[in-house]
Amino acid sequence: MEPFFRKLLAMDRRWIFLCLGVAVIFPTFFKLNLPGLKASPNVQAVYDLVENMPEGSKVLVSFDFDPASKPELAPQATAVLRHLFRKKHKVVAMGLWVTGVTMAKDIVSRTAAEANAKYGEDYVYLGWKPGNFAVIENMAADIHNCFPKDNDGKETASLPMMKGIRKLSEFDLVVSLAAGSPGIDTWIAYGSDKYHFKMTGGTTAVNVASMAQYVQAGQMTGLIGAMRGAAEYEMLINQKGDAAAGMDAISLGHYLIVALVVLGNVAYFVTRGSKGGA
Amino acid sequence: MEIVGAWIAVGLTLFMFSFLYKDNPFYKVGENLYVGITIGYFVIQLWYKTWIDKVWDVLTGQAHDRFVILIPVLIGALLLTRFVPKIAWMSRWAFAFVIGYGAGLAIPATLTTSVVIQAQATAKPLVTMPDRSPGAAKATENAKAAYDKAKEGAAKEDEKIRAARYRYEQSRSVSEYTFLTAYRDFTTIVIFVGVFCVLFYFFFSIEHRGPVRAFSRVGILFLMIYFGASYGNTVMGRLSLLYGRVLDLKDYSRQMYGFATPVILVLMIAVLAALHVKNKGKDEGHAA
Amino acid sequence: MVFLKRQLPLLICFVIGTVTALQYYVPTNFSAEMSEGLSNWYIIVSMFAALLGFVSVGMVHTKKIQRQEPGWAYSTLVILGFLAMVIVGFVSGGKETTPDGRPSSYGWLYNCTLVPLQATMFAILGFYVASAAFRSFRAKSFDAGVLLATAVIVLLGNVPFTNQVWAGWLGIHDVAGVKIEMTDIVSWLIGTPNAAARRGVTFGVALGAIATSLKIIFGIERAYLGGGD
Amino acid sequence: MIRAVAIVLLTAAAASAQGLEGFEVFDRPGDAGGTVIAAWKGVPGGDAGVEYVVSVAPAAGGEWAEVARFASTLHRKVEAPAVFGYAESNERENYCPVDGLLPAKGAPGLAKGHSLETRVRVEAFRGGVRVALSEGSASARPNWWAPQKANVLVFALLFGAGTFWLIARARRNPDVFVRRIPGLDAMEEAIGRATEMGRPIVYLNGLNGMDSISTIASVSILGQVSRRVASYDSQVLVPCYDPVVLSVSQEVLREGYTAAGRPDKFREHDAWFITQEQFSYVAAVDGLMLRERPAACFYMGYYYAESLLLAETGGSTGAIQIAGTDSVTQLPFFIATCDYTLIGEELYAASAYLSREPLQLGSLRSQDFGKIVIVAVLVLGGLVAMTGAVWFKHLFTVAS
Repeated sequence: MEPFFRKLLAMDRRWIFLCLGVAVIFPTFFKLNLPGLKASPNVQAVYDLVENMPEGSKVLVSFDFDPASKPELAPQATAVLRHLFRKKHKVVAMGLWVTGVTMAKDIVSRTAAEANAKYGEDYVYLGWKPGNFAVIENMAADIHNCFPKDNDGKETASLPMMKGIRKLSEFDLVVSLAAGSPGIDTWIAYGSDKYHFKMTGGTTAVNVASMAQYVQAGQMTGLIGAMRGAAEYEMLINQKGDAAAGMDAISLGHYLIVALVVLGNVAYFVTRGSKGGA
Repeated sequence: MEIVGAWIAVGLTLFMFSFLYKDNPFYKVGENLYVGITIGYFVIQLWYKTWIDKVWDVLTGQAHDRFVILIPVLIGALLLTRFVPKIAWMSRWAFAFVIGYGAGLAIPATLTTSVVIQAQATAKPLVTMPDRSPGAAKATENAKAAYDKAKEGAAKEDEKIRAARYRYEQSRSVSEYTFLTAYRDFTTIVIFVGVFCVLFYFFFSIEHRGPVRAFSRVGILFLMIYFGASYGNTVMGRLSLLYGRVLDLKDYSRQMYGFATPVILVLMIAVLAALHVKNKGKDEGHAA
Repeated sequence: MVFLKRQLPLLICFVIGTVTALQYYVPTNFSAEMSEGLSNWYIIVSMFAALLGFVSVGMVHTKKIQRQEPGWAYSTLVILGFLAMVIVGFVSGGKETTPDGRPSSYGWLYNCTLVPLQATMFAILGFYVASAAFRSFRAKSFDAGVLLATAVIVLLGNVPFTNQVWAGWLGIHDVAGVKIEMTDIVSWLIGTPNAAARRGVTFGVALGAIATSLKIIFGIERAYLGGGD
Repeated sequence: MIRAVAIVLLTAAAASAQGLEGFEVFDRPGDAGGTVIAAWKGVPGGDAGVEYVVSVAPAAGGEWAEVARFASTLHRKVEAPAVFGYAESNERENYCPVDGLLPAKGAPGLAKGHSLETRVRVEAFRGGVRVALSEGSASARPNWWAPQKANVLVFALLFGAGTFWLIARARRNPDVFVRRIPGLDAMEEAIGRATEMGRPIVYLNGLNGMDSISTIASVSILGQVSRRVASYDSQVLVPCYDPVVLSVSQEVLREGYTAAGRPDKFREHDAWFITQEQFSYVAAVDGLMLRERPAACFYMGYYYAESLLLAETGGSTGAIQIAGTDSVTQLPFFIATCDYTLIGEELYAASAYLSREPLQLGSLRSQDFGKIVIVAVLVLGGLVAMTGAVWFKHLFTVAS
């Protein structure tokens, strides 16, 4: 056994790359449709929140991510926006990450078009401003002043929907879809804990563990975690999207990695006794 | 235009992926382009979204106090004196503004969000007293009735019945001290103990001996659970990103994009193989 | 001169810092207007701060090209990428789409260069995570064992199919109303011991950040001024 | 609308006009102006099934305008703890904020944020019959102080004062106790091993600039490492990501070698700049590690996604690896791949321990005191909460 494991450990890592590549690519050609997806309590909480707000509530969606986390957060954004438009809420979208501006615009206009939402009346896309927390601080004072024009250069004050929205605290809900900082933690510290509005959001898998404390302390309601959270949300709104389609590939990848961890440790313990390092 | 775009996108994606083989010229091309393109994109955003609409429009507008906007512009310009060694010290005024503002805003915000509220959320009653009011008893009774009704006639417990049972257990745990109540108290206690012990682990003013050592040991275990959860989730994140790229590559390998993916892939492999043959025997490492 | 170089920055920092911090406790309209004004200034100054970074990157690469240092050809790509983006940006007037809703040349270049480059950069890590899982993640000590065990539970629990086996086929749902499906176990791990540990870390980090901010405002911590006189 | 008002007036005339219990109208405390609040304790005969109608009119005279209409179960005082505190009776008593009182363009003789004197009338209806009516007046004004945030202010002042006092104390007497950090022993060992094997040590400062606390700590640890390396006559290699960090590192190395009495052994090119592109940097450092096969790798400072690539390659060369970072998302990778990891604050503590700098020691001590206070609050809070009392919890509530 031992020589085998020794050989295994010395194997070129590019073989592992190949295995993972196959595990991820395979399900994109042959759909497995693995069952078992269930909404976790945190995703359910976000869904309930949006579902139970009265029609026409004012919602701010902040795109705090860039193309690097697109596969995780874009499906979340799409699902949440579809839900918001379906419930006829008034959506104001913006972002704190500069390289996400164009991508966010694309997602917003695509979901709005699906729901026949009208620009300026049902939704607005304000774009981006530099300054992270200062943007939140500035919006708390006056959104029209912070964003004198929307992303396409139209006067913000001239958009009918924005007439009734001047301050951050006037929003019924703020959703931050964040891949890091500035993101949910910034919105909580400089926004909701200070100016008191309802806060929820979604984040990448890497950050889920760090955001749990805010959910536990009630500083935000619910949390959509990663692509799986997006798939759960898609299931709740009954409209499958990119995340649901990706779960198969991700699942195989997960099992492969668990197997690798176990195999690696077995090899480690078997070969450890005898002399000679890796 | 769309086909050209697809070819560029596929090319750049594969350039970046070639890093898996090793650091090579393709990857370097991708990486350096990335730096330039990001800066270019950023500059355009700054020009239109900040300079034009927050500075230029104000200056050319009608407001009587419009020239006040020149103050932050001046502060910003001072930052750039960094590049002129003789007057570089003037950039300190601007840094003082930026850092002072950030620090001033951070003190109360951090204290509120990360200390006061977090402490409040941890200091909860560790044992819940059952609610003996008639209202709670009534709620439990109703939930029980609903559960009984749901399971009537059903041979096996399905999703619906289970939901009714959960609701019943839920209200029973409020009016009586049940296993579920105990579980919730346990959760509160775990959070309490976890925070307590982790704080002890990060305590540097006393030697870790005796009970302090025990607490800090437990603290480490909690930290390891945190890091384990974080690791598990990170894997999911990275795999999602990989899947995203694979999906795009697959999309671009269709005929309507001129089979961009397979063609470029084959070309790249050929070039890398050629380079490999050419460099054989030479030292491939490079430090600086 | 010494006043201008050393004391004045500390004074500016002190005044701006205290005013901003006190604004949190003073709700009056004067304070609110001040906060609005300062945050607006900060946004504009941030623009120049970003520029500062760009200029220094630009200088590094132009220097490389001028001196024809090894790899200088790659540096021309930085300049090229920058120019391409800026030119199409100005041509499109900074708009991502044309009035008829199609992507403008600026939006097009973004979609076919920036998006794949940035996304792939982090997708590569998926492969390294896999190889590290095999080659480096060892239960070398009890602590590392706990880390690995948690990681494996989270990894398995994050796959919906595990729950199908667990709850759907094995029929494990709950114990007297306490849900123990795979999803719930992962949620509990993340929402309870993980949140507790994270909170313990947060306390320390937050206190450190507050102490640093206080030291900066009161001019004890001067590292940001840089060296020299 | 007009008809509805007319009906209201008719019924009002028919009923007896009793007053609401404990009715008052006042400016909302702790705000920027523009809002007054009407508050009352109840209606004679209990508020079950009662509907309240709130109307306002300028005190100078004018029409009443209805601004709110709600059932008695809504608008309870508990919803506004910032105004009414946490009395238990708040669950039963009602209030109504009246917003938007500021004149649109300001009024002559009226300061900003102030409103004209406004009359507020509250009527209570039960089954369409008016059972009570009260009226009062107040003007809105901005306030200079937000009493609901007093707790945060007190904590900030206490912590600030403590920090400065402890720093001052550490300056007078830098002999502040900091517990031994196990990772430091491991570093010592690693340096020894490097000497025995005659192979170098690779030391990375992380990817952040000199403005980050972790980089400062990392460079200060490098200073101590270089002293030991110099006295053992070993070698430390410092490939840098940031030009500024590079020049500081070179300075620190020079000082370290000089302090160890071996200035002749200092080689300036032991620290060199690689590149500021994340993965190119990693590729170069990985190449270096594979070529040099160092005896030990130290990863101190702030890292991003590259942590995994670095530590994995380092581990595969068989080097002893010691990491120290406050980048929490990368910590799991270091812990699983390195022999020893300084977690978060331990990095700062290690730097304070080694450098004995009063500024670092003082604030480390003040953070420890802060933690003691938090521990005390948690224990006390848990105990008090178990008695069912809520006052302790409310000391830590930042009310809206």
